[in-house]
Amino acid sequence: MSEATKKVKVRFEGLPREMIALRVSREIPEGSYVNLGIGIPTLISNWIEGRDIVLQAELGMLKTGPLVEGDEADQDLINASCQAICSLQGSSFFDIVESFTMIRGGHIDIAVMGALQINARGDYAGWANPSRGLLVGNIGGSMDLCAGARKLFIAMEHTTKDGETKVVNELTYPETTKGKVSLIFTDLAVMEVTTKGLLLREVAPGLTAENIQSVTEPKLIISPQLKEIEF
Amino acid sequence: MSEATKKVKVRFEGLPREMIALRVSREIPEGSYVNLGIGIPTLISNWIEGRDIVLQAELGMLKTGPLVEGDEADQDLINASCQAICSLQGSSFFDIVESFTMIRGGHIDIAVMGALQINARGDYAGWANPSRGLLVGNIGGSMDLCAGARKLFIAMEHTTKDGETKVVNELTYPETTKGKVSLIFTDLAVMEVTTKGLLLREVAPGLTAENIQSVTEPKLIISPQLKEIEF
Amino acid sequence: MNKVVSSVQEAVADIHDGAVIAVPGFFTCGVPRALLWALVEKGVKNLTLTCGCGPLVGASDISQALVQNGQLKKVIDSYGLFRSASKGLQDPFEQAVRAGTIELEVSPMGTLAERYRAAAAGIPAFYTPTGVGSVVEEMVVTNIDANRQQKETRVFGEAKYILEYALKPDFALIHAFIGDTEGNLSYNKTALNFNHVMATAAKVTIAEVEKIVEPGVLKPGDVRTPSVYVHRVVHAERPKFAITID
Amino acid sequence: MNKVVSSVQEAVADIHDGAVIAVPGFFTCGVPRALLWALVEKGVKNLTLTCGCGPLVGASDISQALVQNGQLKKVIDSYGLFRSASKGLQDPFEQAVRAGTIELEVSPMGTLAERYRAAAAGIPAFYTPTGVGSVVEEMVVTNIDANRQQKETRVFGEAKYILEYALKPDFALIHAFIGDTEGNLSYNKTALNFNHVMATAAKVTIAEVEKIVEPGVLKPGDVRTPSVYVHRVVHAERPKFAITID
Repeated sequence: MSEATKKVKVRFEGLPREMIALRVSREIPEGSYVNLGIGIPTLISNWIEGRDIVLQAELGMLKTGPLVEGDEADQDLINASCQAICSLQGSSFFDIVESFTMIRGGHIDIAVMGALQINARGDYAGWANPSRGLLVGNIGGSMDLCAGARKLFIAMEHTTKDGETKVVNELTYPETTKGKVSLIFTDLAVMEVTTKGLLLREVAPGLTAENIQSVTEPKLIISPQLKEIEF
Repeated sequence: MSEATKKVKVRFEGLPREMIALRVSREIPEGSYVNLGIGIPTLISNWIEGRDIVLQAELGMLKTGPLVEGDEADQDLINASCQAICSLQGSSFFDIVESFTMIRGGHIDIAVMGALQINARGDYAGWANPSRGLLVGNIGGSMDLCAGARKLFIAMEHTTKDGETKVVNELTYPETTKGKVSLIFTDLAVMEVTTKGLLLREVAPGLTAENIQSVTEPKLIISPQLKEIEF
Repeated sequence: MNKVVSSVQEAVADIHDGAVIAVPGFFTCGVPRALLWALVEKGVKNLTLTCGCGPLVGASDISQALVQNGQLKKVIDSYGLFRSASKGLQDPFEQAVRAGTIELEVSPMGTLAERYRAAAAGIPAFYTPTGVGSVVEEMVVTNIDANRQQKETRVFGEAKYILEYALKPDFALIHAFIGDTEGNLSYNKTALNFNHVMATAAKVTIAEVEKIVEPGVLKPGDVRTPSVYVHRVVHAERPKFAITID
Repeated sequence: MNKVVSSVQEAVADIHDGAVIAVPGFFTCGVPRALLWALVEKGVKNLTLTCGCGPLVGASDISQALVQNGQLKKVIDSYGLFRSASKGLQDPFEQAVRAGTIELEVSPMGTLAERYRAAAAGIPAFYTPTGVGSVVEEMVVTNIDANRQQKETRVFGEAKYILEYALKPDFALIHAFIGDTEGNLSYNKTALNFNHVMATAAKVTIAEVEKIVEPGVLKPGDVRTPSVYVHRVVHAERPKFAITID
């Protein structure tokens, strides 16, 4: 797949990042232990107040609290994105080995990650952008979460700033994992990875299945219950 | 080696168990982290007061304190022999995984174990006595200590109650480990495991090298500095 | 998430015949006595108990009840028998082991600790030096001939190591000192021993706790077992027992 | 055992050219800044720094000094580069990686954590699912072609796993909150991160602590790193830094 064919012809007005995060939050059942990746996934934490959802941070904390600023910030209390946070009643601190025991051992219900590319088989690329011109990149905890979380969701923009689709037939960027993603949330659509291909379940307000297909390389299966994304 | 040939002809009056323990304690340098097995090794703890030696207990404690009795006994604070103990300033509690990380990872300087039999190559048997008529036995932490401690000492009676020598040419009891023991302390002698065989370094007061050889199967190398065990 | 259940009976309600159950405790210390008695009462059979260091020796009253009820199929432990041969001969568990009606599989204690840790951390297998130079290197040590499976070894550098596998129980029965309603646990002194790692290893972890508190009473730095590992919390009276295995 | 030394200079006195040094910290949090500055001052060269999650990104002032002094041979990390490509282009460390004058070996964070744990526990190698389905399964990921060694995989059950090896540094430089004179340590909140496991993994562990106390001040249940793992303790002022990697 050449660079040229990946360029989409039309760009659609989709959801803002905060609303993608809100939509993902609706897919997280009460009672879930969840890890949120950097980027759009982190924004999900703004939508779970009052809900029975516990967030885990790779660096060694369960039940992370909201961001804090200014004098309240404690240099010894940050989240995995290096932002000052607070603790909550029922929070716990632990070391990195315990943290990755949780992650790798199947104790986290849902991980929500960002992605550079994803295909219809649930493979995704997220750790290295070849355009940076380096053979190395930042893996962080992403591959651990892919291996260990019970469910893996992707939350991302449907296309890049340069207008290339991120939902591709074949990954051209280095894979983070293969076949683990179950749901994909973008500014334009909600898609489910099925054994037969990507099932288009929801579209952003005002868009059609044809619109989504026009910015998506794999042939989409249209859900009989196709609907607008609801919040 | 038949049972009959293992029987020693003469029995010598040796050191009491407490004095074996005292002699071992003199071989432990200041600044050592030490694990003591069940039996005579446990008695070493009576001889280290005022010395800079830290004892580790398999069940999850560093710097174990003396035994306590009666009302002072806390059912949640025991040593690895299931005796009530106390903690000291500088003690720590931890879980079993941390405990065996210490033991298996080479962090314990010296382990002192009891034995049923030992040979001149530093192999010893301690976990199962076939006379009990079972194919299974109690391994406990013994094999972990053999694998992980930097030095392994044996503290035991030289002969069994039935008058059989425990210092044999070939083990007839199931091995705990092979080739790891460096020093052997008995009621009759102190012997060092060398590449050439057992080096007799010390004898109990009143005994001769010939006396020790007569209750020992392997041919002993007599140290030119052979002396009486001193305390 | 409120994980408190109102009785030990309710806490063990879904433990089924044939379950593999992790039982912590180092001899007498840190044994989940209330949950084990609930298991006796429930009468489920064909159980495999995976231990660490002799909780059935330390809580021989419970062991005796389980054996006499015919509930045990197998025990895995590093120290499953009384030290004293004469006491062992009178022990119903040892008698059953001798008769071959209960299997006793014996392993080094640290290997058991590490096998639980591996199960908790998604590690299917690891290499260890422990047991090299003994029968543990060659086969699984058990009283049942047919189950003496061969072990695999491999040399790294100049030393030989044994390949050991994760041990993942269906249930863990845990004894903690303080637990909050969300399932955060802390332990008292050496009663910690195998409790934490078993809580992390099992598919379902059930904790009896001496004090149930509201979230926030246990400070974040004082939690030893974070709530994610714990599925049910039940209050149990502080157990009373003699500190001895003799 | 009194393990207190009087200065960071004395604490790092035996760190030699070519040493492999574990550096904890999660970005800005829990980085042993005083000991690292002592390393800069000492000027030892040809160092390999084994990290966990971006302490050289979080303490970029120190990274810059080490690179400009020509002290680094290699860094192992899961997150060694600035997220922003434009910031990266201006970073002396990334420039050296691009030029091939410093090696950067990248690994999943949990695999690094586990490799330190394995070194601490005497485990030469273990199997993990992390990285399967990526280049991590096939080879060591590094900017130096010659060092892209092949990885070994094996199937257990129905899944594929990667064989990963223990990572044992010569030294670990640790930042703790409270340390007693015997070397028992405790940490503050998320500043714990990689500090404990690196303390257990290294041949020699040197801890900078914000408060040095007498034995007994830290209660036995509050010790996070038991003294056996810690060889030297030195006082260091509470570090000041901005909480950001941008």
